[in-house]
Parts: sequence; structure tokens; C-alpha cells
Amino acid sequence: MSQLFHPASNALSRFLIAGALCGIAVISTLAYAYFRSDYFTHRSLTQQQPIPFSHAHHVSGLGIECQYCHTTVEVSSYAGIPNTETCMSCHSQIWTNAAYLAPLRESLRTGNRLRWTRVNDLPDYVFFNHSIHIKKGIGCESCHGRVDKMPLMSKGHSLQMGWCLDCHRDPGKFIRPREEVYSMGYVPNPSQEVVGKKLVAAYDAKPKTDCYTCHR
Amino acid sequence: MPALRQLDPLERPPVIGEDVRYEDVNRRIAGIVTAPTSKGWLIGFGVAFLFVMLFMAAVTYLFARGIGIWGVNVPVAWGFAIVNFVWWIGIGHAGTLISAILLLLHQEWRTSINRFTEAMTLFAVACAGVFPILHLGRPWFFYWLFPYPSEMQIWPQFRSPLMWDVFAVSTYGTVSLLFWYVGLIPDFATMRDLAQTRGKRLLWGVFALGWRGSAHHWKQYQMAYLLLAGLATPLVVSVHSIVSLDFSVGIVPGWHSTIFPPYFVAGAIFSGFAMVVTLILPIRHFYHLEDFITIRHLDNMAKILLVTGLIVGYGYLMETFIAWYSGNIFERFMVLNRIFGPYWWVWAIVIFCNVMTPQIFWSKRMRVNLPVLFAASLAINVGMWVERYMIVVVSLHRDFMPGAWGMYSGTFWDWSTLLGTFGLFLALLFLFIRGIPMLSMAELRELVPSPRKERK
Amino acid sequence: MNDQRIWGLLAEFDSPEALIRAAKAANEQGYVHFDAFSPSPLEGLSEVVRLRRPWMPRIVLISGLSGGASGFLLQWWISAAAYPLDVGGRPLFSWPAFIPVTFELTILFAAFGSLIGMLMLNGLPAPYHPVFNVPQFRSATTDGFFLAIESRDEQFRLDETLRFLESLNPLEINRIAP
Amino acid sequence: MGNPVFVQIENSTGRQAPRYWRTLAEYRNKESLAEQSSAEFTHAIDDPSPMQVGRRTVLSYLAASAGLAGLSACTSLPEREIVPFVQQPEYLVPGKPRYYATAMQMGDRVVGLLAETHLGRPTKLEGNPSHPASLGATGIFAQAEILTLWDPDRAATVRRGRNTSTWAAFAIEAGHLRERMQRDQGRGFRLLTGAVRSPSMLATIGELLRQFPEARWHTFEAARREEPAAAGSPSSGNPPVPVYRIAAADAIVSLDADFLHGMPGSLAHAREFASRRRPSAEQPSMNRLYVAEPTPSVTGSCADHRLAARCDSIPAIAGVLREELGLPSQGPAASRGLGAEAREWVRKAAADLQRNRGRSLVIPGEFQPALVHQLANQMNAFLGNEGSTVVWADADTGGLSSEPGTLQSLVEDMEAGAVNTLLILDTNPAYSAPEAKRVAQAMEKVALRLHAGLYETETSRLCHWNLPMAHFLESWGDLRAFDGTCSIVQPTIRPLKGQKPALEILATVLGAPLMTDAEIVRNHWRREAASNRESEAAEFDLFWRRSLRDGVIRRGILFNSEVSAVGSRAPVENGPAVGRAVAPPIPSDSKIELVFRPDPTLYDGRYASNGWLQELPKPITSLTWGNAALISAGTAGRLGLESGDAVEIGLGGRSIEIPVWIVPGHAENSVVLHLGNGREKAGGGRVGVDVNPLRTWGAEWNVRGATIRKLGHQVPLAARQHHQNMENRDLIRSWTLDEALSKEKAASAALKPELLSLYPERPVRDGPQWGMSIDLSACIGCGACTIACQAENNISVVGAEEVRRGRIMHWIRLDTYFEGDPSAPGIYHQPVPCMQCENAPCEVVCPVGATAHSEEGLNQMVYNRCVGTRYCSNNCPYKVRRFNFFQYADYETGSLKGQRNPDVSVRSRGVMEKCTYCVQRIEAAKIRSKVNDQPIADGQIVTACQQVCPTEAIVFGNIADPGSKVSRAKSGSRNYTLLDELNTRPRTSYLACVRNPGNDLAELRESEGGTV
Repeated sequence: MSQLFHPASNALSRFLIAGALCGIAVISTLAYAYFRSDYFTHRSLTQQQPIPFSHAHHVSGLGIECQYCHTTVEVSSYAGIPNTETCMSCHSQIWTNAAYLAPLRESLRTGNRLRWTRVNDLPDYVFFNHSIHIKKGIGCESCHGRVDKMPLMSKGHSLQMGWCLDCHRDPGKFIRPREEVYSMGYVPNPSQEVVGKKLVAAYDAKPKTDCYTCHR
Repeated sequence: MPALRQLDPLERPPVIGEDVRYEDVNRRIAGIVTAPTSKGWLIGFGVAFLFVMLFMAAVTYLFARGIGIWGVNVPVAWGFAIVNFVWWIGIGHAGTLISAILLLLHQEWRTSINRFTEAMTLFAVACAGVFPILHLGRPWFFYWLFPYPSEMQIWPQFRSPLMWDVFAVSTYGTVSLLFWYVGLIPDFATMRDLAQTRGKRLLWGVFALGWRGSAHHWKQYQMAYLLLAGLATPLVVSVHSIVSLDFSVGIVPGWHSTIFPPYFVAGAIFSGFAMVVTLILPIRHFYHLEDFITIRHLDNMAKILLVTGLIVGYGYLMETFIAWYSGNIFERFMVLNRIFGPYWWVWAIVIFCNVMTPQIFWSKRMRVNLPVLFAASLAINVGMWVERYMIVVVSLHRDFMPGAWGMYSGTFWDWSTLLGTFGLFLALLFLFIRGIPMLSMAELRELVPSPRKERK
Repeated sequence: MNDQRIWGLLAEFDSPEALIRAAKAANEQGYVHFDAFSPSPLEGLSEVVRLRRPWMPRIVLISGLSGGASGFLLQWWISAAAYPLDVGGRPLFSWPAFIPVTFELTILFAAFGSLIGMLMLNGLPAPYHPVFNVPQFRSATTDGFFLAIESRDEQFRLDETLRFLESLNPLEINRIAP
Repeated sequence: MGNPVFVQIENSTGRQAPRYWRTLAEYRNKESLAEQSSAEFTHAIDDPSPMQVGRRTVLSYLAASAGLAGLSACTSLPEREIVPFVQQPEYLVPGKPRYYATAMQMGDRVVGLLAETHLGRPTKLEGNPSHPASLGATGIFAQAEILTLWDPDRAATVRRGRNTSTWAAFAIEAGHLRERMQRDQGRGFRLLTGAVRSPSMLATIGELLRQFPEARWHTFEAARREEPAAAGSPSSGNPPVPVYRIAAADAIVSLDADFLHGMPGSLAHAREFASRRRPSAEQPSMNRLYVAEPTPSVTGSCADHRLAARCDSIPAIAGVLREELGLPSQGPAASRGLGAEAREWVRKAAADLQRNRGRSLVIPGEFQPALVHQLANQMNAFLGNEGSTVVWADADTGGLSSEPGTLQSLVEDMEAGAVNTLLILDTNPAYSAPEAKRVAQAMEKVALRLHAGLYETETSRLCHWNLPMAHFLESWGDLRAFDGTCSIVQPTIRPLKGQKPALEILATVLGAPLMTDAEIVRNHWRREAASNRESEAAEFDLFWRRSLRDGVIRRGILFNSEVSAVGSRAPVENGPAVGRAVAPPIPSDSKIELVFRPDPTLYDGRYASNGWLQELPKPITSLTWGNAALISAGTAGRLGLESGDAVEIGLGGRSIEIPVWIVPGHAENSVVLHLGNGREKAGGGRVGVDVNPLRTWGAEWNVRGATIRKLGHQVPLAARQHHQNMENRDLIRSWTLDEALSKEKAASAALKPELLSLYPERPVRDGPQWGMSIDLSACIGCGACTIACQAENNISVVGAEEVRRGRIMHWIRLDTYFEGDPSAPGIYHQPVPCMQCENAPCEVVCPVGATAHSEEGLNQMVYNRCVGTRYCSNNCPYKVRRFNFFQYADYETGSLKGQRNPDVSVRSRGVMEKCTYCVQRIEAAKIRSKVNDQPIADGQIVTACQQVCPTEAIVFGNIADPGSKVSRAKSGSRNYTLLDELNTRPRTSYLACVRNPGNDLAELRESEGGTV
């Protein structure tokens, strides 16, 4: 018997070749999906925070305006994180000895700053400016998501470059009236296409996709 | 048999030894692979491997510290890495040229060296291929040079010759590999059927893909091989043309020149054949292949060296002439600076090795004088490397603004990377010689008188 | 014995010339499903052995064209549509710069086409094949010259075919087990 | 050999460029280019061994000069923190910079500054436009101070001997000291300071001397020649100080005075000088500058007539000039001794001075002896320049009766054992004084030695107490500028490591350890106010707040007599007294003279640990990281020396080893040596050669009779520019005034070739189009733009080894070229930033699109996309791109992170970088204008280089707006672009340099006839 291979090997060899080709396709598809997945971008991932602060409670529950805490959002690149005193302006009156607010009171007593973990973070080579986005009618919600539905803060969107470009290429899809900038769950009326076109013209919202717009 | 004799009516040395019999092909060529490992091979491979280790060390340190460990600077932002890249790619050209173009030209003398030179091509391309990645400031982002759907929605920039390089070199590597493998299939089958142990037979059998040598096989096979040759021919020309565009697309005096593509291709063949000669002479000697690689081959290769050498010389001449004729002060200064500037010695070496050396091949006695041939081929290899050094470094170090001029010299790490790739190249070559029939048996059989089996 | 139980007959000849003569003869006899095996391609065999029309050139042409087209379109889309960037004042669709890559991809795809075409048309890879059942066949890739006539040929009659083959005075004849 | 070919080239160039010689080596032996090249080859970088790659010696400098947060685009997201305030100052808006007016002193120079702070971190210093000594500009030192502030090598802890101590412990020590001094009236107590320009400091010292009558105060400035202060003034205690009005002068003669760069008020001088160097149809006139000096200075490089003269021949030249002007003097006519060219120069200068009586100016060099100053004053008086081009300001003595003593007298007293306590305030005689060793030995005799300073120095090593002093950006103070204007120095940050300001340290000695510097200064000015009309608190607060805001104390609010009383008291009367002195003899040129000058970038060595200044190419020579003995080509030829050759310079038994550097236009037989190098106790260790050992009292500034011995080996010097010849290329256009005016008349657009392109023209875009214009006629080559850019854009320092290998990172480099005869060359400067080409060659070759064009015409460089092929750099004809060959930016050193500009990425290893037209400032302005709905006004956006430039040579703006300054600058006929034949269409263009040699002798004679 001088046959070297089993008869099945013919079928097998061809199957293996086909399999290898399919494998490449599958792997690249998986990679594509992975780098856009919430798992990779940390979207809707909540971080360990010194105080379990609930935007849901403060925004939708108490209806506190965004700028009440994020004071510099209209004037500066940074929106601003409330300092201890801002928090205490209410919490010296209410929940004055809630256990989970202990770090806050501690901070006021000792003067040690609270150390929050960043949720919406951009790389150091990206220069984002809040004031201009507010000015041009881009709502908090458009980037940060339904903060009013977040018991614990998490990223509303991937914040990847491609995601930024979606809006910078066609702001009409996201722009809203300035008075609606801070509102959550804003519904365009009549429709975003119509409103968007009007507002883009009205606010002269011509975002650039030049590199220097964000990278310097 | 007579058919063969007619192939060259002139009295030239035959392309294969007179007394080579049909079965000698199997015995002597397959024999090299099946024979036990020789001490000489071990030593040779060991030495080559040491240099591979040096290469590894250099690359590790490079990735750890950054390309600052090389001599590159501003204005000379490209140095050894690009020089080596271009040089290796050039060497990679002889193989495909011999296999493809000479095949189309029915130069049957190619038959006994094409397998070997194709292998040389592959390994040279492999050595060249590492440099575009090594020379990056941030090599870990090399994949940004491939068009893939990134989440940044940003893409490569296809106006850059470097992008053309990426495609040219990878295509060249792939096609050469296919070409080489297709050529190997029948020989793998031979090895499968000659092999003694079942294990070996299985191994060879996998690569042979069940080749039976039927007339159908041969028909399709020859068709495919011919087509591949037809594809490889424009490819081999295009690849070094594109590599030359890396320079001629740039505006640097000494780069920005339309003569580059032809002149680079010629240079590539020039250095490629020089390398073939350099390698084939010792192998021919150690493995007693005088019957298969005859004086005829060497004679022909020497002639090609002469011709391509002349073309390259013409390139130098035209560059100089155009510089003067153009009236462009930058071009003129570039030429003068090459000849009389701080790097005058580079120019001198180039002229001596690439223009003067090949002239000795006008004489037949020199062409067939092995020591001379060997020495000359070595000189040309060096010369062609230095030529690339001249093009890259000497053009860059003094371009437009004297206030920004500078000097360049390779560092310890530059040299070890270069030597390292020598090691890589030779190591691969040794493995090839040991593991794969280095001449195409299937094709050689067509050149020897056909057998007549004794009836039992 | 029953001719259904064999794949065919394999005759070995002493020289290429003999093989070619045998093949011619088989052809004249009207055999269709026969094949000749030799360690290297033999002039004159190819026209004897009836082949399906050569698909290879078409396969290569098509794959080559598709490669070129996809390459060119990719570059156009990337440079002019996906993220248009002003690069050195060049037009977004600067087609001359796109030629090299287009060309390279044409060659690449065509080359793959020719390899895959060759394998497919030859039914390779086929590590298993009935002819390998004949131990002598091992020499077919070194110095043996064989003619095989398959039993599926409607002219195939074991005894006749056997007789016919002997008439070509081969070195020996073997049955090929299925 | 190649010679004939080469000659053909030189003749066959298309343009009428002046005939340039190549390197000096070639000039000497034109015969063989090969030799020339080999001479050049000596500058080649030889293979560095892997160990050298480590650059250990400079790592600590790198530390003082590198960066934060990388670009290594990390795929796994890092976790980072947000740390809000506990109580946020309401004025503080994160993400918006704040500016504070303050002022700095260096030696006698005082500059008003604006300090930019981010979240309370000072990150950048700019000039204060309303300060007379700044006018909005700053010099290199002010730019570098920000790095000094954050320098991790600064003194941080109180030390007693070797051991660390505390301020409390020092207060106790001071208490004991004070008790003793109260007993003995402070006998044997000596205070040694640098130049004091601070009124409140003077007052405090005055207070000290009043409390302890036996105590003495000495001052020592290493880079100041003592006598000239007194020159030409009545012998009484407080000499007036000359203030020059350069703008008013049509003819200026500088007797070895680097008044554009190296003098108090030089920023103002430069501004005024440049204002007269921009001829146009409207203003066709131009001033003319004569300079006589040993080695080309910044001022000399701008001269219309420059004379390379030995330092010790300047007095003679001054004498001859005075004679030539026709002032009476006894003694032999000095002119006979002078060389031909010198006499020629003097005659021309004299003629011009005569012609421009009242509109001319003679400026004596600050390192020239009193005699030269006296002669200059007489000439100015004689020419009627008093009150017009030179005025006299009162020197501030803070009401002190007596002049401070000198270091020399202090040393003598110490040697005599008359000193038991020595308090040194931030001066370093043990290194920088002549006969420093003697100073050190003398100090050993003092029982108690205290030192307060920014750094631990050679001097502090000899002291029992080391008190870390606060940086001026950390402390309150006040400073008096060259013209008498006072500014309040206000802190921008708390002392980083609890250092204390000098004022508080003195207060501690005075027994008020709790007194803060703020109180001291405020009280001082309250007293000042009290001594004047309005003294009510309200008035004072108004005055105080306004002074803080403006950075200048408005005269008139407080004072009846202006602080900078531009005094009418011209000290001419005593002129003749000096005039009777015999004109000085002409020195014989045969003997080699040594000339000592402060280092152009390190000054007296106080900046030795400042990486920015170490790496800033020195004007003219472009040397970095170390000094060389500057000599002339002729002298070098005689001694058989090449640049870089090590020599031994001997003088009276003392000697130093130092490499030489050949400088075209340098005086024969004269060797210029720079102080401030080779300090042992600075940053990463010794850089360069300390030349102090050659200096002695009485011969601090120049001395004759030195010997030079070739040692036969080369010292690798780190020069930025290796080739200072233009190779007949049209890089710097230099015209004479007549040429300029004629071209002005005949609109010489014909110069520009028609530029065609294969490609369709870009559609004209709306929105601003940025462009820059650099006026080579105004550029004096001071290098401030380079270092300002470094400060603004977080540019790394790379160290000597890397500079030597051609890896310097500066985004805007200063090319200096020589033209013509190497003994008297024309000298031209050209700042080269990124040209922002419209058809940028760099962009086309980038495989990943990391550099591309913006709609506003910027050539964008995206660091985080760059993979580092360096192809763009190769393809940049201007070679303005810089590459991070190593991880130059320092991510580790904490204190440096404070200095970074938060609006600019810190580049990581392996990426290309380059000038961006300060895009962070552009974008900030754009956003501001959009948010506030105001258009961007012309001149609202200034680049760092533009803002710092003392002569306003750099103009930036929107070229799409025809009315903008930059458009108007570009519209003139002097406008041209570099290498325009390449059709790169740069956005950065240059204005041709205009020189005003003017007068041929014929014209002179007849004008002389007129006047004499």
C-alpha cells in the first residue's frame, strides 16, 4: 500500500484552505467591532467615585441647572467641576449627616480636595473647548448623553475621533436652539432636518475638520 | 539529444555538463538535501546566526531608545536604514528578473540558476522589508500605513511615495513567493517520492499538494508559470521604479530627477547579478555543481554586469550633465559638492566600483576568470551600497539653505543593523540550500538526454 | 476479475518517446479518459491529451482587473470622499499619484488568480489519488513514464485495454485499485 | 582639478547676489576645494559610541527643560482624576490664563513684565508695553527666567553647613547676631549684594546702616565695569546716568558699546533704532551706525560702517575722533598712530557727526575705561546732543549718604581681619570675581558667613548659612528702570519650596522676622507717598492698585518731581577738565590682548543651570553649551589654528585650556573670552571653560600680552550653524538705501518670476488667511524669538551632544551669514520659522496625512498622527522641521510640569514637530471672538516670536485683509519669499535688509568744508 494520505485528505486540505480564508475575514470583523465596543471605549461604564453622586437625582429629581455646578461651561474650555463649597451650599442644610457625604464634609473641614475619577476624558493632544460648543447650540446631552438618567456618572458616547467628526461634518444633525442647550431629552420640532438647517444658518455654525481645530 | 544541441549553434560553452545523465539530476541535486548535514554548512550557518543575534540586539535597543541611536539628524533625516532598504530591494531584483524575463526571452541558461536566485530574491526582500518599519520614529504605529477602517475615520495619504512603497514591496514579496512556490511544486513531488522514511514523505507530500506530473498538470502548470512570469516582469520593473520615486518625487537636489526610475532599475539588476555571482561561485564550488552552473552562466552574468554597469554609468553622466545644462544653481552645487565636497570619497568609491570595475568584462578572459569575477562582484556590491549612501546622505547634507547644512555619519548601531541583515540573509540562504532542492530538477530534466530504462 | 473494481490500468514505458507514441496510439484508439505521467513536461504530449479549453488566462485577467479597479476606487474614496484633506495644494482627486498603487494591486490580484486557477483546474491539492496505489508510480516524478487508462472510459474493457497496452510494449502494466 | 568648474559656477549665477566667499577655510586656500572640505570635515559628527548616546552629563539640564504628558496614543484608556477646589477663588477660571504685571532685574537692567499664569502657575513672561524699558518686548533672559523659577536644581532648604536647618533656626541665629551688633554698632558686619535697583531694598539697607553705623555695604556685579558710572560727572556722591534717545539720532557712533543688546534700556534702544531702519517712499531717511569693537556684537552686526578694533585701541580711537571733530586738546595728534582703515572709519564718522549736529550720538562702551566715557560725553556736548539725543537721569541712591563699597575693598578688609560677619545676597564672587580664589581665601577669615541665593553656588559652599531665596515671581518688590521709572514687582505664585525673598531675610536680620515682603514694599511706598502731596489712604489705595495693574508707577500721581527727572543737569562743565588730558597713546598691535565679556546667553554665569539659555545659539557664532576663545581669521592663520582647536592661553603664569573659534570681522591679535562658563556648581555640572583665572583686579576687562599655545587636539563644540556663507543664493537680500529707494520708485515687482503650477489654483477661501512678514532690516539677531518660541511651545532641550549631531529642536532658528572680506564682512541675520508654504512639499510626502493644510493656510503638523518617517523634513527646502530622535521631553521631573504651556501638546519620542504660527493663540482668539461675537481685530493675535521681538521685525496677521499690518508690510517692494523658484508659495515672507553706508569721501570732504 503506497498511498501516503487517506482519501479524506483531499476534502480536508480544501476545507482547510477555505477555513483559513474565512478565519481572516472573521478575525478582522471582530477587531473592527471590538475597537468600537463599549468595552473598549468605556462607554456607559461607571467609575469608583469618592461620593456616589447621582446626576439623575440632582438633574431630573431636583431640576438643578447644569451651570449651577459646571459654572465656567459658557466662558472657558473647561466646564468646571463644583468645588466643595458649592456642594456644601445645599448640603450644609440637607442630608447634613448622610454617611456617604462624609468625604465632602471632611474636605471642607480639612481643606483636602475631593479626588473624583474622570469619566469623560480626552487624550492630552485633544483640545476641546466647551464654551464654543455651547455658544453654537450643541447640547450637553449631545456629548454626555442622558445625564439625567445616570444614577452614577458614565460616558454617554465613545468620544472617539470618528464620533466627533460625525458632528463636525454635519452639525445640522445635532444642533439645537441655545435655550435648549442644557435641557435633557430635547425633541426637535418640527424635525431635526428643518430645525438643524435653520439653526446652522442662524448660529453660523461652521465647524472645521482641520487638524488644528482639535490637535495642537 | 540533438534537440538540445540545436539550441545554441554557436560554439559557446554548453548550459549543462556534457555527461550529465537524466538520473544524475535527481541524485546530485536532491542528494544535496538528503545527504547528512556537513560540518562546513554547520559552521557557515553558525556564523550567519551570530549576526542574526547582533541584528536582534540592535533592533531591541532601537525600540527601547528610539532612532536617535542612529546617526540621523536634521538635515540628514534618512541614513543607513533607507540606504540598506534600497540596496536590499535592488539585490532582490536579479532573481525575478532571471526567472521571469529570461524565461520570456527563452534564455534556457537561466534554468539552472533561477530557483536559487528566486530564493535570494525572497530573502533580500525580507531583509529590505524590515527597514521601512525599523526606521519609523514610532514603529509600533506601522499599521497606520495600511488602509484599514480606523475608528479615527482617518486614512493613509496616497500621494506619498512611501505609500506606493508599502504596496510595491509587499506585492513584490508576495508575487515572488508565489512564483517560487509554483516552481517548487513538481520538485516537492520528486522529493516526496525519493524520501525514505514515511515522515519525510508526508512532509514533502503536504507541500507537493499531490502533484502527479500528469499531462494535464503540466499543461495548466506551464500556462500558470508563463502568466506569472508575464506578471512578474512589469512588476520587477515597477518596484524599483517606485522605490526610486521615493527620491525623485522629493525636491532635494540630487533626488529630484526624472532619470531615476530607469537608472535605479538598472542599478538594481546590476547589484542583483553581482550578488548572484558572489553567492553562486562558492556554492558551485562547495556543492560541485560545475556541470549545472557552467562557465556559460558565469560568462553571461558577467556580460549583464557589464551592460547594466554601463547603464548606471550613463545615469551618473546624465545627472552631471543635466545639472550643468539646467543652469539650476542648486543642482550644480549638488554635483560639485558630491565630487569635491566633504563626501568626495563616497563619490570616488562609487565611480571606481560601479563604473570602472565592470569595464574589465570587455575581455572574455576576465569574464571566465572566477577569482576576478568574484572580486569584481564584491566590489560592485559595495559600490552599489555606497551609491545609495551618496544619493541619500550626500544629497541631503547640503540642500537649499546653507544655514541648515550639516554632516552625517553612521553609528555603531547603524553598522550592526546592516551587518545584522547580512546575517539574516545568509542564515536563510543556508537553510534554503540545506532544505530545498536549490536547482529546479523538473526544468533541468528538459535539458539532459532522456533516459532509457533497462527491461527486466 | 470485475472491471468495476479497478480504477484503471497503468503502463510504464522506458522512455519519453515511447510514452508519447503510446499516448498518440491511445488517442487514435478513441480513448478519452486516459492520462500520461512524466517527471517533466514533454513536448507533443499536450496536443495528444485532450484538454478542456484553457480558462487560466481569463481567470488571471478578471482577477487582475478587479484588483486594479478596487485599488483605484479605494484611493479615490479615501482622498476625495472619506476625509478630504488639502495636501500641499494638490487636487483632492490627484489621479496620477494613484497609478502606482493601482498597478501593484492589479499585479497582486492577478498573481493570486494564476496560482488559484492552476490549483483549481488541476484539482489540486489532491494528496490522495488512485494512481498512487501502484508502488511503481513513485518513479513518475523522478524517471518513470506512465500511461493510465481509466475504467470509466466507455471504451474501457479490461482485457482489450490490457491487450492494447501490451501492444505498445511497456516495461510493465499494473492495475490501479480504486 | 575642480577649480575652473567652480569659478564658472560663481560667475554664472542668475541673480546679482553680492559675491560671497565660502567657508573661511576656503577663503584662505581657494586652490583646493578638497582641502576646504576636509577642513569642514573636522566639524563632522564622529560615530558616537552607544554610551555617549546616554547624554548623562546633560540629563539634569534636560530635567530643567522638558515636558509633561505624552502623545503615545495609548489604546487602553488611562484612569485619571479631577481635583476641584475646596473653595474656588472667584476670579479664577480654569482654562483661561491670567496676566500679572511685574518686573525683573538682571545686573543693572530692569524690565517690566507681564506674567501669564494658568491655574496659578506662571508659564510665560511677556514684556509690559507700558514700561519704558520693555515697550512690550523682552530679552532672552526674561524669557528664560520662567524656567529658572521651575528649575528643580534651585536651592530649596535652609542649610547650616552641610546639614539642613530651618528658617526658625536662622531667625534665632539672626537674633544673636543682632544682639552682638547692637553692642558693637555692627562693627565688622558686611553686607554684599549685587546691583540694587529696588527702592525698598535700598531703604531697608539704609535702615540697616542707620541702626548699625559701623556696618558696611558692598556691591558686586560680575558683569559691570565699576568706574564708568562716575565718569564725566561731578565728584559728588550721586552720578547722573545717561539716557540715550536713539530715535532722535541720524548718526550714531558706538565706541565698543553693544547698546542694542547688552546695556540697560537696550530693548528701548533697539526699538528706537529699528524705527529709523525702515526706509520707504513716505519716510526715505534712515540713521547711520558706526561701530568700532573687537568682536562682532549684536550692535556691530547691524552697523553700516563697522571697524574691527582691538579693545585697548578704543580709547585712542575715541581720542582721534574727538580730535577729528576739532575739540581742543594738547599733546601729539593721535591720528598718526592709527591704521589706515581706522583713520578712514574715524574720518567718515567724524564727518557724519559734524553734519548731524544735535542729531548725532556717541555712545561709549560699558566695558571701556572712564576716559572713553569722558571723551564721549565731551563729544556729545560739543555736538550739541545734550538734551536731544542724550539726557541725564538722576541715579537713585535711596537717600544713602555714601556710595556702597566695592568687592575689592571688602576683600582687603576681610584679609585684614576687619570682617567678622558677611551676609551675601544672591551674588557669587567666589566664582565670578577676578582672582576668585583670593576672594574665597579671604572669606575663610570671616567668622560668620551667610549666603542667600536662588541656587547653591561656589560662594554658598563657603558659607555657614545657606538661605534659599525666592524667585522674583514668588516675591514682592519694586524696581527702578534705566530711566528712573519704578515698577512694583508682584508675586505670581507662592515660593515653591518655602524659600524667602531677600527683603524678608534682611528684615529678619533687622529684627522683624515676621515682616512680609508685601508689607515692606507697601510700607515703603506709603512713606514715599507721605513725603508727597496726596497721602490719604484712599489716594494711596488708588495709586497702589493702579500701579499693580499697570506695572508702572504713574508719575504725577505721587511725585511733584518726576522719578525719571530727565535732568537738565548736563555735566559738561567738567568736560574740559578731562579734555586737557593728553589723548591716549596708540597701543602696539603686536601683543595679543585678552578681552573679557559677559557671556551672550549665560551673562555672568547666573544662568549656567538654565537649559534654555545654555542651548540658545549665541549671536554671530551660533555656539551652544559652552564657550570658545574668539579670534580673527588672520590671527588663526598665523597661529595655524582651525575652529575647534584646543589652545592654552597663558597670562602672567596663569593659564586656561580652551578651544578657539574663528569669527569673521574679529580684531587682529585680540582674543575675546566669555565669562559665566565652566561653573562647577551649576545644574548638571561643568559646561564650557571658566576664563576667570586669567582675570586680575585692575585687568578685569582687557589685558595685553597673553600667550597662545596650540595643544593639537580638537574640542567638539556644539555650533548650531556650521556654514555661514550664502553660496550665491538669494536668501538674504541686502540693498543700500539708494537701491531701496530707487526700487521703491520703480515698483520692482519685475524681480518676482511668474509662478505657474500644474495644478488648478485653490479656490479663494473665506475666513482669515494667516501670514507673517519678517523685516531683515529691523532684525538685529538677538535670538529672543528663538527662546520665546521655546517657552511658548514646550520645546525640549536636547543637550550638547545632540546639538553637535544636528538635533537642536528650536522651531525658529536664526541664520547668520557673512558676506565679503572676512576681516570686515557684512553680517546678516535671518530668523527662519516654518514658511507655512501654500504648496507645501512636506505635506505631499507624508504617508499618514500627519501634516496637511488648514483652510486658513496653516501647514498643520499633527503630532499624534505622526509615525516619524521624517520624509517631510527631507522634503522641506527650509529645513524648519524638528524631530524627537529620543524621548527629549521629560515626563518625570515634577516641578517642570508646572512650566508647561497647557495649550500645547508635549511631543513624545519619534514624532516630527515644527512652528505652527502659535496656533494655540490663533484658536484661542477665534473662539473668544465667536463666543463674544466680536471680529478678530488686526494685531489681536500675536505669535510668541512677534511679541518678544524688541524691534518689531516680525509682523503676523491676516493677509486676506488688505488693510492689515502684515498685508501692508508684504505689499512693499522690499518684500520677497525664500526660494520662490520652488513655487512653494510661503506664507512667511521677508523684507529685504537695507544698509546705509552712504557717504563716499567726495561728498564727505565738501560737507566737512561746510562745517569746519
